[in-house]
Amino acid sequence: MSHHEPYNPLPVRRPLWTPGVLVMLVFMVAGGITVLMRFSGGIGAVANLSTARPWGLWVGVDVATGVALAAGGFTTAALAHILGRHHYEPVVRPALLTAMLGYTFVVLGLLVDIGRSWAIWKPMVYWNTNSVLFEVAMCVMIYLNVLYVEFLPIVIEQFEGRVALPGFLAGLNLPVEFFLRFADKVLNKTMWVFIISGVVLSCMHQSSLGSLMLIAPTKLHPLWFTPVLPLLFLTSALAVGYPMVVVESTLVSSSLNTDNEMAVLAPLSRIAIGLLGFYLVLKIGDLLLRGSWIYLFDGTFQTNSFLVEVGLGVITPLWMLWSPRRRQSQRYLFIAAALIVGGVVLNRVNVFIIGFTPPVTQDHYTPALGELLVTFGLIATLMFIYRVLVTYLPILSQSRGDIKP
Amino acid sequence: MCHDTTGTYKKAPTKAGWPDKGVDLKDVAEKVGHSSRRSCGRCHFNGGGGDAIKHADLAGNLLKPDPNCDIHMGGLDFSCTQCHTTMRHRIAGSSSSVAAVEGVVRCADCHSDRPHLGNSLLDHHLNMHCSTIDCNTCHSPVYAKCSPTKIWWDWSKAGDKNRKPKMIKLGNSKALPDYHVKKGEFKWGRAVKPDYAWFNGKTKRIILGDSVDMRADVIQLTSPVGLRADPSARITPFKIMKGMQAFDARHHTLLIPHLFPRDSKDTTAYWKNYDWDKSFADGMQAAKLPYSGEWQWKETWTYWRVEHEVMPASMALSCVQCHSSLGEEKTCNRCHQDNRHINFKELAHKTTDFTFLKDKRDDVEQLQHSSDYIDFKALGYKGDPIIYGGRFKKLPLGALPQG
Amino acid sequence: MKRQLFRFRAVIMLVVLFLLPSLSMAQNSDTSRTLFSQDLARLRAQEVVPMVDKVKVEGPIRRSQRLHATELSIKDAKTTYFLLDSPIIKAQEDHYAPVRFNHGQHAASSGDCSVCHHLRPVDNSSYSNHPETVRCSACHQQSFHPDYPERLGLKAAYHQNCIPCHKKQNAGPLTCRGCHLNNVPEHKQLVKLPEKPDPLQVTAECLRCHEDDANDLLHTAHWRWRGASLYTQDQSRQVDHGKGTTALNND
Amino acid sequence: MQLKRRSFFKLAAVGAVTAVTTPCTVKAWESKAPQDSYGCLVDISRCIGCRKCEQACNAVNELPTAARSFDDLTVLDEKRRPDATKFTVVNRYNTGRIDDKGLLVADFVKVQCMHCQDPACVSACITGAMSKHSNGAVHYDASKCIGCRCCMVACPFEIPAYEYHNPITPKVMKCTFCETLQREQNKPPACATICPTEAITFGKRNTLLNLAKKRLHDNPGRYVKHIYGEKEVGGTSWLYLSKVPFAKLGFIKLPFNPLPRLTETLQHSLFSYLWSPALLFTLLGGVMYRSHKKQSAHQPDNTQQPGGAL
Repeated sequence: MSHHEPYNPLPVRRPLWTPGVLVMLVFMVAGGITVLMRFSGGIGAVANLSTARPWGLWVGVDVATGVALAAGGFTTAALAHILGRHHYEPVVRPALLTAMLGYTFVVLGLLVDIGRSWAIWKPMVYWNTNSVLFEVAMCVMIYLNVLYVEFLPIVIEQFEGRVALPGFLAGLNLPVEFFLRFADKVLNKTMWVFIISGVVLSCMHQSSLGSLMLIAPTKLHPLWFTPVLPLLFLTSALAVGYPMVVVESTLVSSSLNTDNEMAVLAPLSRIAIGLLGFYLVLKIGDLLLRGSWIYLFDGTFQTNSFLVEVGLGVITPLWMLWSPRRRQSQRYLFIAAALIVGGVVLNRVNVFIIGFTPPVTQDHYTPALGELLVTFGLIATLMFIYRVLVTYLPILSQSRGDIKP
Repeated sequence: MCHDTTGTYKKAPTKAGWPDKGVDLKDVAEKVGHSSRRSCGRCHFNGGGGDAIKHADLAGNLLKPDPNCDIHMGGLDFSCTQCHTTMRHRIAGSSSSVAAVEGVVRCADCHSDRPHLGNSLLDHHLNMHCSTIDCNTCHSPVYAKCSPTKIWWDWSKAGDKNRKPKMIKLGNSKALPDYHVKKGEFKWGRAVKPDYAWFNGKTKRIILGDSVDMRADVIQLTSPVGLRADPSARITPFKIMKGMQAFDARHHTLLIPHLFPRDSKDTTAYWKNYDWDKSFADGMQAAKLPYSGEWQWKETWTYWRVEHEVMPASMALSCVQCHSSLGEEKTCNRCHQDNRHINFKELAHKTTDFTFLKDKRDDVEQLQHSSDYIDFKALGYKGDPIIYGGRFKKLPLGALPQG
Repeated sequence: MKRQLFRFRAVIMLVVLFLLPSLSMAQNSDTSRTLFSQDLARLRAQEVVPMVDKVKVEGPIRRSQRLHATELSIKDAKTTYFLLDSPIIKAQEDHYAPVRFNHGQHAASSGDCSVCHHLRPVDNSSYSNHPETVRCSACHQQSFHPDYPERLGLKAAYHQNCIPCHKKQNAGPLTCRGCHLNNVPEHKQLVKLPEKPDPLQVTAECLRCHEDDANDLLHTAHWRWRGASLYTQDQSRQVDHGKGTTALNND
Repeated sequence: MQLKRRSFFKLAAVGAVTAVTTPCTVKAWESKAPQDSYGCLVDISRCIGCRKCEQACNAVNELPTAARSFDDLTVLDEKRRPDATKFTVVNRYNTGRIDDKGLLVADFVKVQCMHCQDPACVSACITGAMSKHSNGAVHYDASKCIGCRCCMVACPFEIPAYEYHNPITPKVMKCTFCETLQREQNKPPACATICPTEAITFGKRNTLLNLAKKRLHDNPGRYVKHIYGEKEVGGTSWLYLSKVPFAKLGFIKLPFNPLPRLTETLQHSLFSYLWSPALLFTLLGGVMYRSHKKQSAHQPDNTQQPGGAL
């Protein structure tokens, strides 16, 4: 890694209103309408949640999966800044943006999901230190702010000395300018604290998300219920971080015709193999040690889902990325990374939705249209904002400078 | 109506349809409660258009009944629904006059089939009677004790505007008219000895529109079903409501008159125009039944079972009042050879205490000492079953007349 | 304290009992019903006897034998009619009208006092008359008594004695309402009507809570003036007779 | 980016101290179950399925008017669960039990919050809106609730219900153990008071356990030898006795371990005094410092990256 190319993030100068963006807008509007319904008729008006199935798609996907997939932020930061592998810097900013947006939308998703959205501040006052959820909430809250701080330099870079707010906001130009200058100065000295904190906080709540379900040993299917679930959650978050960067980077470069980052992505995937392998060993070891492998072939929906999760989401990509030759193929790399991402998504869905089998009522759960619309709406909004931000802020690396028409 | 506790609720005249305008409905609604003797009695005490007219044993006196008149309601303050239990507003009780049934109330529901609780010989014999005799036979030995009831109602005499009603007093009752120009001629009864008949719980009825046998002297609109040989039949007391009613001479169906004028312009109502023909034509048209224009007066009987107004046990009939054979010198000791400590004669000769009826009927003394309460021959026996044997027991006890 | 209260009540009872015949004699027969069996039963229901601390525990058969040995029998059951309306139960809740209890009937049909009177107090000094068969409320009073956790409260004692036996014998009332009516809740607060409401408003207001009952009512003979006529000769299969169809003259 | 040597070492020292000292102070998990709490013993063999407990519960807790009258026993034809409008329900089970006449006998099971001794919901609740009171009640305080429904996820009995149709101020709805009745009027829960057969016995939990054992002992053959709730999930305030095996009556088999033990042990051993985050922070700081120094040595001109981010 001695020859890393000069890296040069720049705003993407490309028309914003493409057909893809318009499709996103449709989802956003549909999601928005559903959110209005949720806040006028209650959760029950749009969701299929019940007494026995209090958590559904919103917690399973919007929150748990969202947090997992935002892991790219802290893993790349750790790689590039803590371990000092500056070679990987071209993917740090997009990963940071993904993480920031991801966590923002986790919180937005939570606001829709929790019954008393206006009371979301209460955990800051009323502490229950026994509660795993409390720990998760505190970490997520602090980490979200850390992410904003980490992102601030990008804003500073773009606007410092050039603040020109439109219209009546122009009066604020001076204070904003002052703030940016001040932040630039302070952050320059303290950024290392935020970077390390980000990693620490991520490790804490990524693992604790797994501890959440340990309070319900009778409800979580034995294929997933294990005291090492927090460790599995942490390792899987670590393992999915880089593949998520690969997927995202490939998608962005192909849709925006920016550089593909193969030079960075291929070595990233090598690290991913190690992490994924470690995750797989833990998972299989846990199955064997607890003896829960006996459930593997009983043909239930849960078991099949587990087989898909591990087979398609862990073993297959591991096999695909094993050969260095295949790692160099952008297509192979993308497919394998997508499988890993899918595997972790399915893992979170399994733990929070499919593997959650309340034994007393044996209540089933199928997400309602409203839940799907909110989830899709949130994802679409996230993508839209990503698109807007990369358009106006220096995030994507454009080292070769040949911005194709 | 049924759940009013204020007693102020009433319907506009004709007593049907909308409530009277003067009723404070808000007050009534705020004070709703369980049905009571008063709310049930609003209708059921007034069968026949007035208090105690047709029912032998339901009358306004049951609002504040004398315990001697009705031990359940008077002594123990029962309300109707405590026996006539309801289930989803279906009220148990099988009426002899009306066919609809939503459950049956039997004395045995509370008192069991062996209601005489002691373990004496007398209790044993009384309990044996329960399979042959209805409880009311002994325990309601007279009907209409406390309110006089009509026992004869001749519609054919109605319309004589010149006839002055004669006022009758039965015991200490208020004066009762024997005639009403709108309704015809009446006979009244008080503390009347019932008619007894075999009854297995079923009733034979003439339903509106049925053609009847016009050759018969008496048309029995309802009559009890039962034979001596029918094990489920028991000797049961009835009030027979007798009267004269009009039948269609050609169709042989009972005619329904239109009586109560609908409004001031009504030209067919009998109680306004006194024209039977118009009244029948209108009434039968309303009932959607044919009317030939010719009518004929016939005597009709309806059987009303005596089942309420149960008297205290001390006033039940005693053995000798039916079994005249026990009035002789040889009584229970016909069978029970050893006298032990029981004075059989005293037991058998004991008569019912009817002093309570003193001011209700003129011949109480005679009633009290009668020994022919039940006419066994009319019920298919050869005579007193003690002598001639019961219906399923050929056990002539003692001196069977030879030959 | 309790004992004193009991004595006081007993004295009152005695006074009432002595006055009773004279009262009824003094007045004419129409008002003699004012203090008839129902009123006596009402007074008796209000008594609260002192709580029995210790009971003699013996098997049901031994108890039955001993009761027979004392020659106590059904004939000794002086009171044949009770109203079950104890202030003990009412102190906790008052949802139901009193229950009529035909003591004589039950005594006669069971023939064995020990069926219900299943235990006796060890200390019988305060029950010198019939220490063998004290009334239910002598032992069973307050529910969940901290000192006697295994002892049923009076209400439960009644129900646990009555219900299984009625079911087993398949006799007497078998439903809740067979024994007791519930007290009608005060409708003054529940009913929301303007002054001088029209009848339809009243009906609508009743239906607000009682729609099921209204539907039930619409199917009854009292509403339709028709109904099953099972006990009519030759018409038992017809189900549509009633006051609306019979040939009785009803104006 | 500047990572000063001094500031790093300061931090490292703090981290190391916490990291070394705290794990020793983490104690083994201990039950927080109140010692002298109240409970209820439900004797299923006594329940006659009259639904009076449901009625009393509805009245005392001022729950919405039920669609069907409480006298209507046809609702027992289906299995119901407590929900936002009813804190308790009675279900009928036909287990094939036959009386001496050969007729099927039904068993009735009252379902409500079990008021666990070490409640999972209390442990899971993010703000402590759920709490275990010393009288035994698992209390819900709406003023602290944020509506995350973690209590519902945690509850092994699937009891807490939710006002899903209230958009702004939904509450978790579950049996309150009639705490206000107990506190203000010194009365047992409404369901226990009204129960005509005392199928529900109210008292101190310890007394009830003894009472239940006495009933098992005094009535051989009447009950299955198990007091449901004595040990399940570490014990519950509501205890059940039954004639038929509990598994046939909708009771699930539960571990005897209190459910919060695992997560609380994990949380406290990992995070008490934040020793592990501090340690990790120190470690990462060390690594960062090293790699930073190495790079500075290699590239003395390595100034700040353009954009300042890193």
